[in-house]
Amino acid sequence: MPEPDIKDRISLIKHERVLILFSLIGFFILAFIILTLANTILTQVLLDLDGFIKTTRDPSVWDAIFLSAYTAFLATAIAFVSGVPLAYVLARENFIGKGLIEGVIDLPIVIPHTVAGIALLTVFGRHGLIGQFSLLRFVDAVPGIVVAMLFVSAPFLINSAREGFESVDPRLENVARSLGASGWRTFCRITFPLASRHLLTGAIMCWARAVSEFGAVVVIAYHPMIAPTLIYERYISAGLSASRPVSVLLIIFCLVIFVILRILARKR
Amino acid sequence: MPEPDIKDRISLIKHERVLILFSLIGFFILAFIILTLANTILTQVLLDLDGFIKTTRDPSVWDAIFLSAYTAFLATAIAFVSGVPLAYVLARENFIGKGLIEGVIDLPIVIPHTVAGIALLTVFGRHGLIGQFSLLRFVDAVPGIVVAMLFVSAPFLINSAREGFESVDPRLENVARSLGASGWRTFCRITFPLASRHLLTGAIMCWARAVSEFGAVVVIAYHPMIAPTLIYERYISAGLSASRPVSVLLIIFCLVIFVILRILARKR
Amino acid sequence: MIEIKDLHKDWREFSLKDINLEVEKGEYFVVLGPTGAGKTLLLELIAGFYPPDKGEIWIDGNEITRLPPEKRKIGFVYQDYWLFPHMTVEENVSFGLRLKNLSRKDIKERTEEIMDLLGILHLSRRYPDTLSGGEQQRVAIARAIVIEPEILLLDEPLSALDARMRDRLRDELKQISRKFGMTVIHVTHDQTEAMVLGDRVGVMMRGEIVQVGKVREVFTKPRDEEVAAFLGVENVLEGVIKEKVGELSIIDLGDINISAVSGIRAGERVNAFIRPEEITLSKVPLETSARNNIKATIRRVMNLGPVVRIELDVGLVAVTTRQSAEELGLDLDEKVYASFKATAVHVVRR
Amino acid sequence: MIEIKDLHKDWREFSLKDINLEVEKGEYFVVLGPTGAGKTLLLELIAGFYPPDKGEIWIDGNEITRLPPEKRKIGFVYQDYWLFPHMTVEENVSFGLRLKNLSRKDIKERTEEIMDLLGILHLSRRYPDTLSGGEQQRVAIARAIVIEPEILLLDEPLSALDARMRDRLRDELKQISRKFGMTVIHVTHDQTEAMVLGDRVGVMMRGEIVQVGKVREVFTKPRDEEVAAFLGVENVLEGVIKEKVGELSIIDLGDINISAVSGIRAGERVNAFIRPEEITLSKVPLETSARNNIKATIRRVMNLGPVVRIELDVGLVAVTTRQSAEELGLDLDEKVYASFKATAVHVVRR
Repeated sequence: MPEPDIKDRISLIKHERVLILFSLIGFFILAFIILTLANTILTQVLLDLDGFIKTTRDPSVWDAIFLSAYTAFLATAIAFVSGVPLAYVLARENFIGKGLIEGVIDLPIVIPHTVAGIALLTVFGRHGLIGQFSLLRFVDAVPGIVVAMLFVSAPFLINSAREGFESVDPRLENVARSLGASGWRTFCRITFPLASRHLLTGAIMCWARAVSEFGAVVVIAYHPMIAPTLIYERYISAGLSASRPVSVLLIIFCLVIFVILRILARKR
Repeated sequence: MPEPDIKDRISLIKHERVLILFSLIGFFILAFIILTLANTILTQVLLDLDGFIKTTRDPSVWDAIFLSAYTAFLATAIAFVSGVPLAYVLARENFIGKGLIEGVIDLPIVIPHTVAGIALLTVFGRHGLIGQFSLLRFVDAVPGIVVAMLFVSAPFLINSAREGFESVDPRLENVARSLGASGWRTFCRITFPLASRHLLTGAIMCWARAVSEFGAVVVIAYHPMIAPTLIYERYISAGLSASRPVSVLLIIFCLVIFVILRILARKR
Repeated sequence: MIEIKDLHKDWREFSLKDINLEVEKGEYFVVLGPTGAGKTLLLELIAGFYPPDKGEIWIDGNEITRLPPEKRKIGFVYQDYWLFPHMTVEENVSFGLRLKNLSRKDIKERTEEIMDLLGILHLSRRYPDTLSGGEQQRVAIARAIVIEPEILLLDEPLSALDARMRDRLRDELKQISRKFGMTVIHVTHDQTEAMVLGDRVGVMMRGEIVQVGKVREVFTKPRDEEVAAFLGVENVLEGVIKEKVGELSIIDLGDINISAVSGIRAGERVNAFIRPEEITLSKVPLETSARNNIKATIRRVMNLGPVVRIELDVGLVAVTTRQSAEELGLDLDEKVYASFKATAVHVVRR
Repeated sequence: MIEIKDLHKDWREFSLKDINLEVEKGEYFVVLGPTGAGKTLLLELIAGFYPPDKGEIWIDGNEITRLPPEKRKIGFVYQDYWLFPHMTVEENVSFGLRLKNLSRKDIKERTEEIMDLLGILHLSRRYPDTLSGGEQQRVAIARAIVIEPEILLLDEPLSALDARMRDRLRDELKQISRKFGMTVIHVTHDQTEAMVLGDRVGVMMRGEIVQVGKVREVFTKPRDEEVAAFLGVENVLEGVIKEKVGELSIIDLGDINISAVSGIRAGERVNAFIRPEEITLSKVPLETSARNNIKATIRRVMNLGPVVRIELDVGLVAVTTRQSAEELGLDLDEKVYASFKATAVHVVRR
């Protein structure tokens, strides 16, 4: 067998040609994402480390970040409490109009964010359908931020939870019922724990979507400032170099939270 | 058997108690979405139909809407060409660092939209890494809008495409290969057609996410105005009543497109 | 006692049609039918997982048609086990007990007792995905019977197992159902299971129960050709083990005695199964290694193409080539000796 | 000819260990082994779906170890068919032809010819999900052989089918492989398939090929107890059909002739299989309905607990109870008559 090594190598490449070509094409979109974020961080660190350090000591920046994280958490919690039962019903039952409901759930994804803000304002604004009767103030207040985040992020949780419930075979529930567990107990002891990974992933995506929202929030509540609004304000009032350090801090913050949540989701 | 009908009805309700309870809880989040959108449309139609009709005759509104649809289409096309091959590689190959790449793909979902805008500006801005060499102008131009939309929407297409490719059993590809089809032909004739439903759904979600984006676009390209920016500008400059008719028009426009696309996706 | 009256359910393109069935308390009832006959759906309706479109289900005189499954006291075992994957074997088995107001000690004791009975006590801390198919099915059975249901529904419980495990678990199922005196409905497509386990058998085809009766009755007198083709006709003989000589058992079938190889004790009531091809016919008694030489009269001769099916008055059916039959003059009312080896008799406890 | 040299592949916790194998051109080679022995992985390596960790595969003197699967001219049929769900039966079958530079007319003709051969021509416009298992597997076989591969790899092609369909398709597989003169490697866990189909058999266990040889050799001389336990020992006799009397065939086995029921023409080379339990031994010739009474000498007596395994010089093995053996004085070198019915002989073309 003459020179098997070279021959092997050539035919191996031939064999997986499509995958190699695809990897090269796919690399563009990956590079685009990585480059954009890495360049921003490196530019800041290399050109203006002092500005970045100063930003980390700015309490108004941290206030905005914590407000973002907190309101996104509230929105996720509300989406979870109402969305998980809805997802379970959609996963288990077939009824007329189910396709319509599924469409409604996906609607917030397609509605432009500022349009969502305007729509929420007509409902929760001072003269809005709910806003005029409500004791809570929504406009330029925390409830307004939460409502905007809930609107745009709930679909992610509902769709992921639904997938999770669909992955639990109904026969497991049947067996639990036959062993004497009521529908509610079966849900708590069998269905919910087995879908918990999907539920956690859904909650993470929901939180991530909420914490990143700007358009809907800025319409209903410019103040108190969440982090995306703060960055926009600094960009408008002082330009790129003033908004970049906060952006870098936020990228790092989101990255850390995201990595932690993903690791948590994997461990379960 | 005394009164079987009543007995039957009572025990039927008992049997599905959990599902009924869950439907009631789930109804809140559904009602929230429907109410918000329906109320906006109805308020407009009932209180200010004339304003709405005038808006439908405003060429600047239609310009913004078409620009939104067009740029979102471009972003989706780019995401498709580069993201589909990437999704295929991720669905078929296992390698070190795959988890990292999956994380990178999801990153744009968690990055706040205005932060994404700032980050894109540092790369594609006049003095940015790419912007300074590029013949294309990104800032306040169509390429900038497309790049911003691409950044936030590509993950949706990639994740959906990947799911689609994972649903095609590799043994179907093996058989096609053994019948004489090259890797590329196998992809074109077997894998792609069988994953096409997922690919179409992914493209729809990608387009929907792109067309709804505001925060990232507004930072890199306030002009030319896409629909969400137009609404924001009218809201800032003239208040709720001036921006609502455009919002209603956009809701209806997005709804129509969305319904058409969903029907298309189902037919296939 | 389970009574099923006019039970009907449409399920996509399939229909379960007007099922009428009575199963006695403590009876082991086997529903035998090909794949797609609707056997699983029937069990799921009895268990209450789905409501029927019409018809009634009664247990011990109470209608339970619309009762939720958790109130029916019916144990259910699926073909694919469906153990709770997030629980250990012990947690799986004790699941039903933990839903009741029992002390920890009671739960532990009863769980361990049942696990011991099924030989899975050593697996108690393992998770389902580390178990073999046979072990998983033992856990599923233990989980179902630990709460002592009045009725046990078994949906092809042995079909996913390999041959050796299937035989072992089949015998154990019979013993367990005896021990607890449970009413069992066991669904299968396997004739041997039906013959070995069933007190009575219901043959199910295309959503209908087409024949119900004692095992022997159904297998020897199939209602029509379709049922006969599905069952294959077999010799099913009821008897008692009269005495044992080493490994050899003498079985008293009433009119005649036969020899068989089995480990069952003398005095036990048994069924003996003999495939018709195993029986050799001759005009004079033979001195061969075949232990059984039975004098009989030919009752019926059926031409089945190249082979001939011969029914004897002692309740045996033999199959032989047409030429042999002609050469030996095997005709109606002729006296013959039927011989078959002791190893050709398959003996199971009744 | 296929030569496999020191083929090795690690696959998660499983290893395929140093496989060495030669399969002759036109040979029907059966790889027989229990589930999880690595049979499918071996076939997939030969087909080139995965690269091996080490070792070589040669076909007709060319090394193909790293050649992509589409260049190997190897047809592959999976247990679960894997028809292309978005294509009709005709499109599935013609898939391989449409990749070549052939005229539409040629493609249509050859596709229809093969579909006709496999009896699926009437299904040509149907989609796979509307077909039964047997029909789907016919389509999968047609799809693989229409491009006339030099080698056909069959991965448990009959295991997903019901018994009747399995028997029919098994016979057809043998005929088709003859007709096209293809080299076949057929993987299965079913002994009958190996006996009926195989020119030679390789026994595979835990990632290794532990014994290779002619079917008869392997089944009568298993290498060790593990192989013997897996195979079950059977009577496998090679012969030629000498004459036919109606449905009855007289088979010339060299030393002896036996009678059997079969539809195979006179002059054909056949294998005859007889289960050891079917053979009755006696000291004097018997007049019974058993057509075969063969005089033989006892070569070996093995005690297997309650039963005794007796090897005869004519190449037959019988099993009888220990008591029968003692009563009849079945000892070494004794002359006996072995009788078995013509219906007890399973005849297949070689």
